[in-house]
Amino acid sequence: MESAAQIRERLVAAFPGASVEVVVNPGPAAQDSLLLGPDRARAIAEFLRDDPVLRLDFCSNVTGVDWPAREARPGCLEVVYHLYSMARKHGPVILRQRTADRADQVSVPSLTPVWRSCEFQEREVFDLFGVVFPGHPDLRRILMWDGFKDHPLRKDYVEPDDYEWEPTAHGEVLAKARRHQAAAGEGPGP
Amino acid sequence: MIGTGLLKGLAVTARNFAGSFHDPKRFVTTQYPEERTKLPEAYRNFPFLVSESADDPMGTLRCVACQICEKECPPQCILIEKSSDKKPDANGRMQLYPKIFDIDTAVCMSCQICVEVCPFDAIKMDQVFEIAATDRFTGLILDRQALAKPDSYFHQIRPTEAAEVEGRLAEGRRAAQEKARAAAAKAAPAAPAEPPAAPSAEAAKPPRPPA
Amino acid sequence: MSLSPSPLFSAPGPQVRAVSDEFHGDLLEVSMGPHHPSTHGVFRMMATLDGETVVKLKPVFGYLHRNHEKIGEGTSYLGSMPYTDRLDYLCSMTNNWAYALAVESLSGQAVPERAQYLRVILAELTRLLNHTCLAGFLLQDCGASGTPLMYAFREREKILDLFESLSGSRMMCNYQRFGGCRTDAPPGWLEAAAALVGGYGAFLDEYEALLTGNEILMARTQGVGRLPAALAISAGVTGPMLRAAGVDYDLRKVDGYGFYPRFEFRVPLGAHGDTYDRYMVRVLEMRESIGILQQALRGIPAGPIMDPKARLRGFRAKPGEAYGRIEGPKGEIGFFLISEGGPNPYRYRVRPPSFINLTILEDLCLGHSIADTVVILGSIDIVLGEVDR
Amino acid sequence: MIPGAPTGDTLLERAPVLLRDWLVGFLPGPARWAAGSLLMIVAILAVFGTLFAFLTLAERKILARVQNRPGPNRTGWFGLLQPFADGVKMLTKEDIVPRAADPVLHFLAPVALIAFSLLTFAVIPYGRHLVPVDLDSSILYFFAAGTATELAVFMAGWASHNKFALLAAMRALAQLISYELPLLLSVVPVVLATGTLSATGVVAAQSGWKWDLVPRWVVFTPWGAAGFVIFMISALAESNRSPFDLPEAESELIAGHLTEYSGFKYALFFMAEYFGMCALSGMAVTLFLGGWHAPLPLLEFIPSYVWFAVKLLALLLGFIWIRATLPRLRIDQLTRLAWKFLVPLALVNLATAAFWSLSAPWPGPLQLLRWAVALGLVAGPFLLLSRGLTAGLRPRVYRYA
Repeated sequence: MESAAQIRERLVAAFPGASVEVVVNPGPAAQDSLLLGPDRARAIAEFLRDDPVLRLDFCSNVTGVDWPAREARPGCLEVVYHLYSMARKHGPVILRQRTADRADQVSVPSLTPVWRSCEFQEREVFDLFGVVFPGHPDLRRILMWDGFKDHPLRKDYVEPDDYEWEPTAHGEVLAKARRHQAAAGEGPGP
Repeated sequence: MIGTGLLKGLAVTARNFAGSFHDPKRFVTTQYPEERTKLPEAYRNFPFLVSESADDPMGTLRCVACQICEKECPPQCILIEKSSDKKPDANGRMQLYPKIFDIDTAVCMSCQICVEVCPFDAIKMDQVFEIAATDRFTGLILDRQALAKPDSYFHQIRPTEAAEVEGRLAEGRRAAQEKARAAAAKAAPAAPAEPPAAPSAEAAKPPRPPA
Repeated sequence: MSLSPSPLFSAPGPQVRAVSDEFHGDLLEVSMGPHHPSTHGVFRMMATLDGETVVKLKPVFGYLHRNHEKIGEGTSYLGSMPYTDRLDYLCSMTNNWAYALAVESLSGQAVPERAQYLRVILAELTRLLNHTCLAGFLLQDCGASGTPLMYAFREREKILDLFESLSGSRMMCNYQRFGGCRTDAPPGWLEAAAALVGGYGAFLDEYEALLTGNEILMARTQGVGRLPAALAISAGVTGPMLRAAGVDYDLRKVDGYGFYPRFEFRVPLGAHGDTYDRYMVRVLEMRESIGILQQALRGIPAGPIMDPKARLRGFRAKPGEAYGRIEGPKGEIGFFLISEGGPNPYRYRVRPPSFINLTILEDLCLGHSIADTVVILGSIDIVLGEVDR
Repeated sequence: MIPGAPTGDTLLERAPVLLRDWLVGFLPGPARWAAGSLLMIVAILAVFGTLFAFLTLAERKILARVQNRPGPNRTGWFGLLQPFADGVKMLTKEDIVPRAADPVLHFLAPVALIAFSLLTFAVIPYGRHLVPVDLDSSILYFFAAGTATELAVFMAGWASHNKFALLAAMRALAQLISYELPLLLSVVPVVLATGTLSATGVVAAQSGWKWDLVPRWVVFTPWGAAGFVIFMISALAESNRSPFDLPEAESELIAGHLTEYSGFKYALFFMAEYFGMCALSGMAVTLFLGGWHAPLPLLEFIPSYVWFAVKLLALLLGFIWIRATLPRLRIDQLTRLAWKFLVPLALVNLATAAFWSLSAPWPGPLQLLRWAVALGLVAGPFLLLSRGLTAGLRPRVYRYA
């Protein structure tokens, strides 16, 4: 199976002007990934699925990653796709799509029309990360209830103050309990 | 012919019905309170603290309050408060001991990670599963008194593991005594003794600051 | 008595399906679940019925959601291992193995031979346990009053006794570690496992005599919930459901992880992709698992069960990411880990097979009666701990 | 032996009748008849009430033994007090009537169900002298009373104002009506052969043994065996028992038409189901298994009601055995089985019974021809129709990758 770099050459050749970069994976697993720009993402995805050499017809895993802003790089929400081929029995080819930022421009083109397995998983990324997927047939929250406002899997998610007295509170749990008591102004728990 | 599959099925149930009267393989229920199944030695439920001797459990706790298990416990259900003074442990070295050692059995999922990470073999998994409490909050918190059980009890419920732990501790104790004797021999003629040897058992890594 | 549509029904359902959404006078909206005897847990199906046939079916999850992945990011690598038992609580050994495999590929650790053999033995025992229970639950959904389920649970108890004497707990084993297994098999364990596997063939013959030729079961399952191969591949369906649709894709052969290439076994394939094929493929897979177990129990070498260099406490993976997956009894269970060098994973993602296999639940149920939706859901084999995470 | 009484009329045989005459003797003339029939009603209720109680226990014990577990054995010796424990539980459970339900119908459904199923016990001949009411057309009366239970089931489903109950009520109607036909059609040949509509007449026609070995029961004739099988399958469906327990299919409709019932009303539904099962088995024994006749002449000394009880219990255990094994049919398969399989078979069975009774006087060797033709008439349509019913349903062969 070709490496990420070779696939990138073929993609750039097939789609002139599309932004495809290789994201190197430093770990021993050495699974490098391809970062796709939003404009040609769905076309590239269809190409990867229908290409006779690759035939990546199975999108095994779709998940989100939250990269808050750090000094070196601006913050963004990332969606990772792991593609395999059931016909050729090879893989994974990993695609990455990044949103412009974490506040308002959080949309990434949906790949559900290409692979049906993205339907529920993209809904989960929308539910837990807040990434909007234009082109998704039924974009609703899937795990949290519809009235829920925030996105729990973001790094800056603040848990609701559903305080319960814990007899063995220590470390971070103790700090949270103190914050709650300070806010509520009552004494220490029963 | 249409009925053969159904008849074969009826034959299977009839065989099981008849078998349940004479064939132990086809009658598998143990009448719990009267008969009891023998628990395998590896069976684990909530943890307990190992104390060297049965008559003075609080005095001879193996635990030195190093709080490694408190940090490594996934649901964070152990609370340890170190003592201010020290007391001699099995090897005669002065060690801290836990003034407070609470385990909230409502939260503990008996995953025995605390046993794995404890460098002093001070906490082991118990095999008591008939537990009832009248109060959901304070009733389910086991403090030092409730947790402490003698080493003999540990030998009784887990013979092979206890024997292996005993071997290690004895070997560690012997190493500590030789080191102490060597240190004493060197200290007598020469300069004051170097700092006491590392605690027993394999060289415990210094407790890691909480990440 | 006006049947006012509740807000959930009027949610913008997909227009892509054949049925238009505006409300017919005579359609009956029935909510099956989350408190329903045959939904295998807290799972809800908003079914719109025209008489008895299903016209629209919206699955609703999330009742058991506890954000397992956020907990994974807040706990150390070792601390997440007992939580993986709680994902698919019927197959805790395979969940542990998938997580251990992902962390080992993240940190590049090697696993000694005996541990690899033990892992294969435990995974195949879990497959036996899961497929036997599935056949029991499927018959329970078809209405057999508990007899096949009790036979399945009788065999399952024997396997759980083996797990208990090895790992200490019947269902929450927390047994695998990064670089091997936690404890070695106690004396007599391998002989007991061999005895169990020896007797399992006879149990399967009796089980098949009760079920496979049963005309009522054939009538209730053949031709029901037919899954075309192309839709199965596109919808990311994996495991026995995919092979029942005729697609030859078994991770034990494709990835060749663990020591599976050393064992000789076949992969059964269905032709029609309906509920009966899903049941039969699982039964045939059990027979193959018995073969694998016999070969593994014969060939297991002595030796260490833990990589000596493996560090238990304070394990830190080098920065990078890894996606490890294995062929769990329900399908491909995978763990995607991103590490930034800290003791906790930066991103901890579980690829749940039963959650993704549910994508095509509506496609299978359209046009069938409400009694069939229960059987189809039973044949998809979902566990809500894994679906909701 | 009482002189002049027909053989087999031992003291034990007449004991219940003598007891009744002695008790009734204390009352003045006109009240005797009323007291007699009241006593009979009490006897039937007592016998079938305790039979219902211990049948629930027997069902749970047999189901348990089939599943390799002991079944209830904590209440009393071997669990014998379990039915009474259930009874107390049912009485003390709160009886919830949903606000949206129609209170009158909701209350009437179990009452009507119990009343109709009890009516059917009046005409079954339990023993040589134990016939509560000896009507000339008791079979007609039995099935007329039996079919009224469908109304009560639908009443229960409709009155609970619950979607699942509504679905179940529809299913119940479809099932009970479509199985009424094969039930009756399988009884018509018996009436044709015995020439009488009264249950006692049918039992009398089945008395005696051929070569002192084979009793002249209807079930030992080719059309009788086929009729018995059709009757039993339909009886299973009429009493909502296992392969046909669609109305209260737990896995689909929670508890079907029983969803909104709790407490004693719920228990009444089950009592009615068991009464229905006992009544239908009683009628099957009467029509096909020679009522209270002993299977062999030398067993004649055992009282007749004991033989009736043995046969009844055998059939009831068969019901339980089938419930322990078979999964449930879907509603369309169930009705297809009735209309496309059982009804045609029952009609053909009618023809074989007619041929059988016409060809009765044929001389010796022709008897073999008579048997051959009758067996052919029974087996032929069965094989033809079953091929159509299970078109395409067979265990499959699988390939390996």
